[in-house]
Amino acid sequence: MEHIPFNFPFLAAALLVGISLYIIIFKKNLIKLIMGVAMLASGVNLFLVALGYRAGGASPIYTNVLERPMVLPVPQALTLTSIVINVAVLALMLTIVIRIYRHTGSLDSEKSRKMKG
Amino acid sequence: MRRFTGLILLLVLVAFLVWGVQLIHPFGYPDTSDMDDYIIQNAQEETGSNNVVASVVFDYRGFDTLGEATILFTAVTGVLLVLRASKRREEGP
Amino acid sequence: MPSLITHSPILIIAIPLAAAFLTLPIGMASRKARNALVIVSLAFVVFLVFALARDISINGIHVYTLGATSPDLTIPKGFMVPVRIILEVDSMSVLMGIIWSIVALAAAIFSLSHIANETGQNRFYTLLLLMVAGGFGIMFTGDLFNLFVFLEITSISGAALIAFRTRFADAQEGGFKYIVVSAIASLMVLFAIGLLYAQYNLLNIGALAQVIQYTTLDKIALALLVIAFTIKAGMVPLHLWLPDAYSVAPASITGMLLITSHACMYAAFRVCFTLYGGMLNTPVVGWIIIIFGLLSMFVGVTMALIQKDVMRFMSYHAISQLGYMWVGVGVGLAVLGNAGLVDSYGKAAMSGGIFHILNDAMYMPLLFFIGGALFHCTGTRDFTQMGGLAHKLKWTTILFIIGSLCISGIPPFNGFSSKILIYESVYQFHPILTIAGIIVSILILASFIKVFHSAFMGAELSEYKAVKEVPRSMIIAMVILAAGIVFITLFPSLIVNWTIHPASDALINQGGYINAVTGAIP
Amino acid sequence: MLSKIVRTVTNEFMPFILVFGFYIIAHGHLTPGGGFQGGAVIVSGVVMLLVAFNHQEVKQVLRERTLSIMESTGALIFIALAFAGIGAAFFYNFLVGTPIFGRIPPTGPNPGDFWTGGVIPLMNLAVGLKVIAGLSAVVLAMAIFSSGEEVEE
Amino acid sequence: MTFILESGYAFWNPIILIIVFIVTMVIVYFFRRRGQENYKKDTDQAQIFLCGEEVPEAEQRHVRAGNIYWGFFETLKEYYNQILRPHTGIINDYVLWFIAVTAIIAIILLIAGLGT
Repeated sequence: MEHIPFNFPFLAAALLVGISLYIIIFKKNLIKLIMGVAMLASGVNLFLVALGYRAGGASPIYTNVLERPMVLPVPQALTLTSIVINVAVLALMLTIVIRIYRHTGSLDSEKSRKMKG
Repeated sequence: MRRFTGLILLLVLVAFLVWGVQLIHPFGYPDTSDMDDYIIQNAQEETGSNNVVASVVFDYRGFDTLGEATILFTAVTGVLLVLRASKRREEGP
Repeated sequence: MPSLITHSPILIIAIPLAAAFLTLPIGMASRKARNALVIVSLAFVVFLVFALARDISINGIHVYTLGATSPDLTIPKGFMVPVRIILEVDSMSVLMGIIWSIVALAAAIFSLSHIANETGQNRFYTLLLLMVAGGFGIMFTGDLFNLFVFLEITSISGAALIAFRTRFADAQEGGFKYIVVSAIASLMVLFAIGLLYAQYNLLNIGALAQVIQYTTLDKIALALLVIAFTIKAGMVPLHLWLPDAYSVAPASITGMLLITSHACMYAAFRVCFTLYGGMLNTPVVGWIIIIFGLLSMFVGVTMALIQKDVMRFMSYHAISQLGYMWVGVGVGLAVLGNAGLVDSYGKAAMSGGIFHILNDAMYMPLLFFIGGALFHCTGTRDFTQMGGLAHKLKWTTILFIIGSLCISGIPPFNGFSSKILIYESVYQFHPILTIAGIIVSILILASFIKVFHSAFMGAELSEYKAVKEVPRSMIIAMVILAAGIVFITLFPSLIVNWTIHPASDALINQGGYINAVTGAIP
Repeated sequence: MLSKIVRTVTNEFMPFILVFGFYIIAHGHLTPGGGFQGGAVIVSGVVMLLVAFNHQEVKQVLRERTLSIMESTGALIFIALAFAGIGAAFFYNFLVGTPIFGRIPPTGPNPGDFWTGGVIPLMNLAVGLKVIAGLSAVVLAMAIFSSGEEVEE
Repeated sequence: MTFILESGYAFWNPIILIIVFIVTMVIVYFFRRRGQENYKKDTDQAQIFLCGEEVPEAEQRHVRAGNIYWGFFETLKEYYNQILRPHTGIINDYVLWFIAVTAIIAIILLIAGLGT
């Protein structure tokens, strides 16, 4: 397989991280902010799983596989762990946002704020 | 002002990340893969599992998976804690 | 008994985990049994940590390989790099472990009556135990990805516990801010781990430290790692979330959250000293850490002076105390490349910083607990509304005096014994750091006089006529920490020689850490 | 509560989802999948139930208390399996070579044998149980809370 | 000897400090005993004199925390105006600070690395 110019998958992961950071910084809606965190997690996961790819490799499972080099298994395991962790984080974030909405009636990060200084 | 500064600094950081990922090995051709090759070669013998990823998840890096399961447990407990009724219902005998 | 010591690193993490999984089923059956389970498991962990500390002081770094045929088989036979997750406990880790186990036990005892009137106690204790396990994981692990996993355990359980008092809107807000900041910081850590993994195909800290090159990618990874741990520790200018989160949590949790801050600080030091170590022969990283420390000292204390909320006031003081440690250890990092300077004052500065961690971990949770006790009695956190509480809360007043004298470094209390180590050694590095430290110390005393006068002195106020002394378990928890303070006060050289100097040696001794993992190649 | 068509289709699909989820959990050591993935598949079925029926009906079958205990049980089984290997080291795969899941497959590509993997299939089952219970509890609690009712302690 | 902490240049002995503290207390006690003999506790002599005005109740006389160090804050007003500006309490700003500091530190590390 030919070498892909500009390391395109890594570039995509880095840009995804950048876009999601933009969302987190500039969007005042708490739900959008959570979506930004989810996208950030996806970007990092994409980066991790792209690291383990080996050109022309098979998935690292020996059941009925042809003799080929296998892609690296550790990044896949790390990504699996990371995905579950992010699911957990998102669940808790959404729950707390539901509570915040119940209390303040607003999803705006500036209007729903009680503490400053 | 805040928007402008924020955008500049964000662009700087993203530029670093983009520049950084260009310096990684070309996609699909890892420079070193000693640890992974060891796992691919010995996973079947050491853990008896055909699925190398499963043997990494549950054996070589099983402690991470315990942590991961714990995180899920933590999050579920946390969700139920935050959504709980704040007043105690009248309890029966 | 020897096998108990051999397995103790994992038992210290796994026993709170198993207890956490058991808490819910047992708590549904009986409340007393649940409390007993929590206290007994934490007390057993305290015992194990002390046993492990004794073993480490005799036999050196303790390594535990998970899932291998034998715990000390760090590297598979006939292979060069570690494959499995390795727990690596040296003097520094075990010092953090001692702190964490004592504070966690005190916090659990404090919670017994502090949250006695709330619902959802089973889940509260479950999360408390999970947080304990997560903190031990951060301190004891020798694997970068494992560090990330445990970082997430502490932050998720911490966020849920901050939002524990669901009837207050600000508690929810604090929890939300905490979890967003933690999630982003942990994802940045994960990105940095990815960058390191891409180059060296390793995740073990010791093995990475052996081969690390300090390339451009490593520099970006270092920036991401250090800043992510900095924001988790809560240094100025990244401290903004910290008062919001700490002030609304139940007081026992605030005390524990402070130690997770210390744990993240420990992780930052571990990355700087052990992972990069010899590569950082320029003082740049050291100066970055020192500047974070200086800013934290100043901004923390000046912001504390204008606060009206007692927990918020304490949180800003916690930030300012973290600054001392960063200055002390940062000086050690700045001179790391120069062996002569390390011997002449670098090691003393680091010892001062690390000793300050121990002192801070004793008096700062005590002060947080007192803030919680005031909230428990008066129902408000605003100390401008309090007054004359010394008439009713005798124990609390005495403990508050001890804590505030400690934090402002009044002799003979232990707060000054670590500050003197920092001042004297840092003075040779740069005199301005010492002057800043002394000014901040004066401001701390001034702010505590203000709170003491406002909340405890004066005539009895009519609205607090019905206030009674806080329940016994809260006093026991506070007395445990005060006893720690008195012990450190009376025997400073004992503590310094047995725990602090080995800890700073362990941080500097990168080769020893690497050898413990890779030295056993047959 | 949605229309009759949706409810009927949900009822008909539910067994298939369950079977598929359990297949993924049980064959985690042979094919892509495992406890987390299979658990998520089954929870998607629970979500479908919640969408098609309302939460009061689902609550009659799945109570939060039961789910919590199930989740704790799963976690306890997992950590107990990890503890069981402590004769060698924590997380040691002590079942390799024993009659229970202990067969060692031939090195290299092979058709796959179910009785392999040591503790891995058992851990997959424990994790699957945990994920099913945990995520169902989260989804159920959110559904109950957003309908304005209170979640039991 | 275990009581003494040596830092290399000075030493720190809590026992000496405690003894000094006790000695000071004893001296203070003697001074106090030598105080005014003609002070009578329960007479008008002990009352507060406020320019002949009505003296408020004890509860009203309590100085609240908001009123302490007024001059300090008045002097440092400009500093506090500046330092309170970043403390907005908005979560987006917190993340912005994080990104900003990370970018700056990355620049510093790379520039510092160029010299060597």
